[in-house]
Amino acid sequence: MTQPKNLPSSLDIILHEIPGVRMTPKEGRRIRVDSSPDSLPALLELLKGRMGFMHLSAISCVDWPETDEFELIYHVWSYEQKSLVSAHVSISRDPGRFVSVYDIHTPAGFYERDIHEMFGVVFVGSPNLRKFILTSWDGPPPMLKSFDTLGYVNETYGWVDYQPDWLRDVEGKGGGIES
Amino acid sequence: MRPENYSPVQHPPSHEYELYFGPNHPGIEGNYAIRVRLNGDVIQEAIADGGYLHRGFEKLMEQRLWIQNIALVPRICVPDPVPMEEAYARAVEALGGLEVPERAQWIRVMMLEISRICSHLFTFGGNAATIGLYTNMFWGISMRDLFLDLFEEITGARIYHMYITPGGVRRDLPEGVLDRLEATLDEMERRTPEFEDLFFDNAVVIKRARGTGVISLRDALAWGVTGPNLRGSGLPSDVRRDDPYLVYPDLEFDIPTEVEGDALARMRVRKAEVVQSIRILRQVIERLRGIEGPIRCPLPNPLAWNIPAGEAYTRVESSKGEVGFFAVSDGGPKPYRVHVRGPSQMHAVQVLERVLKGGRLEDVAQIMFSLDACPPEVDR
Amino acid sequence: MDVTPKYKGSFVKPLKALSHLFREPVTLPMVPRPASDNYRGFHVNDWELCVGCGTCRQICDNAAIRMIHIPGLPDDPAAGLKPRRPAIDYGRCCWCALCVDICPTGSLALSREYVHVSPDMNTYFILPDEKGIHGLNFPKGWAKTDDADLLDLARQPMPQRDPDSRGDNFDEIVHGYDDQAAILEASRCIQCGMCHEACPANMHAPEYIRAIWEGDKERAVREIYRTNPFPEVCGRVCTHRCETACSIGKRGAPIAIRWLKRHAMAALDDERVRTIALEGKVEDRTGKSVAVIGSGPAGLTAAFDLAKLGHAVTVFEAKPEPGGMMRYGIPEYRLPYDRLDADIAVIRAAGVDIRCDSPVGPDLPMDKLRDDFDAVMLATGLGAGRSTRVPGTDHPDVKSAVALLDAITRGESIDVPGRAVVIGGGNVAFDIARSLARLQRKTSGRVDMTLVALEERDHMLADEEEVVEAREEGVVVLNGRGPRQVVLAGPSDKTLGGLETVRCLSIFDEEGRFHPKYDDGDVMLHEADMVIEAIGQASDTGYLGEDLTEALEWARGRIEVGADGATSVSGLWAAGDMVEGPDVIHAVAAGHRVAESIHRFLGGGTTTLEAAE
Amino acid sequence: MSSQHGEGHVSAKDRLARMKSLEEILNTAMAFEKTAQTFYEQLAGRVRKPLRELVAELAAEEKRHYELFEAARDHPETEAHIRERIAVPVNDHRFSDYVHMPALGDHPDDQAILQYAMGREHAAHEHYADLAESAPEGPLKELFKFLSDEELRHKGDLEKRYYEIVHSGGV
Repeated sequence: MTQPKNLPSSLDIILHEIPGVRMTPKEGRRIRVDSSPDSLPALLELLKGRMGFMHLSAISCVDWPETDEFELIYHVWSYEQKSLVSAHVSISRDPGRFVSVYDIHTPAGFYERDIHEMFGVVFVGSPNLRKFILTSWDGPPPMLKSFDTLGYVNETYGWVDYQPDWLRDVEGKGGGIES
Repeated sequence: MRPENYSPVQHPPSHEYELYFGPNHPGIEGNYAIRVRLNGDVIQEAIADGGYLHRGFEKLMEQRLWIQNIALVPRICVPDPVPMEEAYARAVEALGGLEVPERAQWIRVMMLEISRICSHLFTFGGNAATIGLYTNMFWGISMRDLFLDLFEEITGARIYHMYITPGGVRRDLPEGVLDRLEATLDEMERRTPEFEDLFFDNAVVIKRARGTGVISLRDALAWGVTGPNLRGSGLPSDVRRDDPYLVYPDLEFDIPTEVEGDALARMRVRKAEVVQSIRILRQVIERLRGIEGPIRCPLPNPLAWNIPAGEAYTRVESSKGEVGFFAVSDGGPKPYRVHVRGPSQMHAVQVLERVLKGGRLEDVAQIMFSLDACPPEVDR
Repeated sequence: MDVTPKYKGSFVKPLKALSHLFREPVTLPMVPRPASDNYRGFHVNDWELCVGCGTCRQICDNAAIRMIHIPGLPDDPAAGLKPRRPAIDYGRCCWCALCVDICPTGSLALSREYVHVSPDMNTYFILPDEKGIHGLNFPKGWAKTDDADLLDLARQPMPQRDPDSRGDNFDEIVHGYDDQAAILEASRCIQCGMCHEACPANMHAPEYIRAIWEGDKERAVREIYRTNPFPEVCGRVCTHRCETACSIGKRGAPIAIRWLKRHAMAALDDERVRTIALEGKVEDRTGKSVAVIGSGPAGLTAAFDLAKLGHAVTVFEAKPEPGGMMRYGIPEYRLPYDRLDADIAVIRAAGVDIRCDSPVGPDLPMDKLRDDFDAVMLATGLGAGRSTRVPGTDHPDVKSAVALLDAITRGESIDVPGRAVVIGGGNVAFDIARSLARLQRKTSGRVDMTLVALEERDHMLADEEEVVEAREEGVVVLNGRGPRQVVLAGPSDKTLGGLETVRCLSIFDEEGRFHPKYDDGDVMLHEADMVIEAIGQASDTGYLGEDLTEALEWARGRIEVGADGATSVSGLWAAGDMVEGPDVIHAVAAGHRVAESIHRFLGGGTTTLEAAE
Repeated sequence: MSSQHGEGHVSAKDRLARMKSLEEILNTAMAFEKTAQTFYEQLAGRVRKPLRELVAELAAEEKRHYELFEAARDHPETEAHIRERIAVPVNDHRFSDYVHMPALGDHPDDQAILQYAMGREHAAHEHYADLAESAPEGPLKELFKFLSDEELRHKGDLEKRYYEIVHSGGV
């Protein structure tokens, strides 16, 4: 399950054409590419056109509040090379804006919409950033690290305590639920 | 959009009207909705509307220990839970540098293939039901039940097995279960001709499914179609072969394809895949009989288990297509981020919207089922 | 079947389905079907095995498990038993069974019972016992298996000197864990807190173990110093009640808590340790003074606490160096003097004035101390050796272990006996046997050392490793033998001939009381040039003087003290071995209590160091 | 602490000589308990305070036994048997030694006192056990039995204490 031997080197040659791109071959048909945000569309374009990385498997978003960045990872698969390139870019969190790659990869439409909904990132040029999953939600984007699920639940919903007979017996003897 | 607060847009007088299709419909594996704009019974536009099954798994996973998430992942896809377990486990293994013992790898393949058969049986039954053929549904479900019995025996649970764990599996196989699996496979093979007669050679099915919901190979590639849907459009692509994992390279199996790209082609691919899964399982049974050894590598104490910082993207071929898990660790006891890529995120949204366009109202359910769209996987 | 587009399919073939009319139905009757052998149904819990550690609650990913305090259940911190059991909320449980796979005792399992229907919400919150949710005794389903245990039951081995390289010297035997081993060992901890409750000083073991696992040794040392100013000592020679109580120890080897403490201390230099230890020291002096008699662990712990609280503390020690039994009792190969010195240096750095060679007595009368100081603490330990008083023990070559160990520490020259017999089965017996064996090897190159213990091998009072290591070093350990008499070399020879022992059939009666039964037919003579008695110690309280002795209340031969160590005489406290019997960590715990009590007595209110931090 | 052994075979003549009346036995026993009580009481005045509690306890124990004998002697049913002769145990001699001559130095320590007390309790236990064996059915037999058990229990308590104090293990 190792990398096709010639792939990293030929990729390397191509990637030299784009500024601000660094490649790290990894185990099991995986290649990590770190790119500057500006170079990302060109990188995907090149990967697709020259190396057959035409399947956008996913776009992942990671919130890094400590560095005040969103990391976007574009996972593209080549049916020819049988390899997966994960292209990482970091964008500023405020405002979380990035260019849409819908015109290069149609599936980006869904992923960008999803990231917009869950992280609040705006993808300029994306065809449809309307809400999909959180239709009735007007709170902050919930996948942000700053959104506290448990806190929200405790604020929003009440607790109902059980009162089974055995518990009453135990409480009668001075015992009970330990905090 | 929720039906209760759905207010139809004021349209200029025309022959067009909107229909909110869902969110409860027997033709869908879980709650989901499609807004369709119709002219007569011809679909002018379809808009997928999800969110009914959103459980916030990705968020929850960030709040749980690495091991605890094995309880969450199978619930991402109800009819085909095992690939989710496998993808998550493998992501943790990649990050944590865990080696899965050989016996466990074979057991995992066994689980994955049984799950594939179950899911295809479910889809087969459901698909027939969307065109009014309910007998198939009963047959599919009852046959699936025999496999669920095996799941119960192996994992102690019928649907959400929570069986594959980072590093291996959680229990060794019970005595004699391989024999019973073999018997169930025999039964499956015995009944295949009946399914053939009832469904694939059925004039009603052929009439309804042929030419319905066609996806050309070009579109399929452009729209991110994967799995049986992609193979139904003619590309012999399979993660098990192209981006292999576990012991799949040691197994002989074919990748069936059809070229028409319609609902019938997709169902025929699934039928052929069941045959291949049976073929795989028979090899697995034989190999497992000769492989002894641990079923899990030693794991750290789950309460004191930090995983080195890093990221991993793992892919698994599920019954519905490409499952991807992107896991990020910041070196802590819990995942920093887990992104779940389910094949239905393509099939049930953009692909469905496009395929439905120009189709007929009565085909909506069938098309959706022929794409084997799984709403819980979309919503997560 | 044709696949050409022209093929329109068959209308007849589907009708084959009609043949199913004559088949057995697939549907099942409306009774619960027996579940599979490892089914994950409702929980069962064996209350006899369950110790109430609450690990199930910790692993539960849905917070479905609550621990229920149940009065009346065994509540024994020293044995690691808490009177609580898990209750399961089936509104939250997802049957992942991680609770089963992690359960340290193996008490928890899932049963093969899976049907519960009720409109009453309260019936979904259950307190499972071995009978299950409805008391129906369904068989176990998913239960613990060896190959799927989530806990690591094996301990990281401790690297140490082999017998050849340690038999003739007093260098420390244990090398200590390296970082890797310490992290692995610390990672086994499930943070149940049993150790904390079992420790007489309630050390924050879970916290410092976790800190070690995280690689934060400063925090570990800080956690350690919260309750123990003798970490270097306790990291080596503690009787580690914590490990007896450890939940992992129910089925496997308990976490090596003592060694982890040693590791954390070794990781920081003495200067850094001192800084951490003195955090929270009150800078303002209270103007009050306290005298502590005895510089063992009880006295110095109290002195340390009181000094940190701003009192002027003076410790009076009869011997030339401070430390009490830690120095004059415990051999250097178990506790190097420089490590003891390191602990004591921290205590001195807190401002404690330790005056050695200052025995309380004629030159330093008790009355004067009570006049000169606002409070006086007695912590003089058990300094005198006990004798079995069997015939012949008055022979000059019958020695007391305590006295010999003292002489060895002082560096006095000892007539190393060619052959020696030690009477006793506790740690002190092994200390003297192993110390003398080293001297024997050093002087003559050969060891002739026999240790006779009343107890059988499985019931030795000494730590297991003492027995093993002593044997490795050439000490012959004879179990189940009681001393009968010391015999002379010959009828007219006044030199020591040896010890006669008799087979001890049993030590305790049916009710567990000491009642040795001997077999007079089984007598052995162990020829020896020296017999050493190491059966126990006594305290010498003569320095108190008649009046104070009369004024104090006594119980069972020891000074009677309250829970806080206060005696019946105002301004006078007592603690340590002289009150509680020999044990370092008990002495440390008592020292804290005395310090708190004295501090209150001196008008310091209820502020404690713990609270001040 | 090793057990005391009998004196071997006794001839019939000796046996006859060893028959005593119940009255005699009771008086000996009471004298035994009384002497012990007095002994401990005197000892209590001599030892340092830490040991006084132990000695006082021992004295109280003996006093209780004495009172039991007294009550037994004055019991109406005893009256009927009081002149009966019953066999006296072979270790009577040893028992009587304790009555007359409690040998313990002037300034005994806790270990010595406990050893002495244990020896005494042991002898008493055996003696009363033998008497219970010989005594006729009735309250007297019951009394001897009871006392024998009492002495044994007490000896057990002392032994436990001895072990705690003397065999205190070690660090």
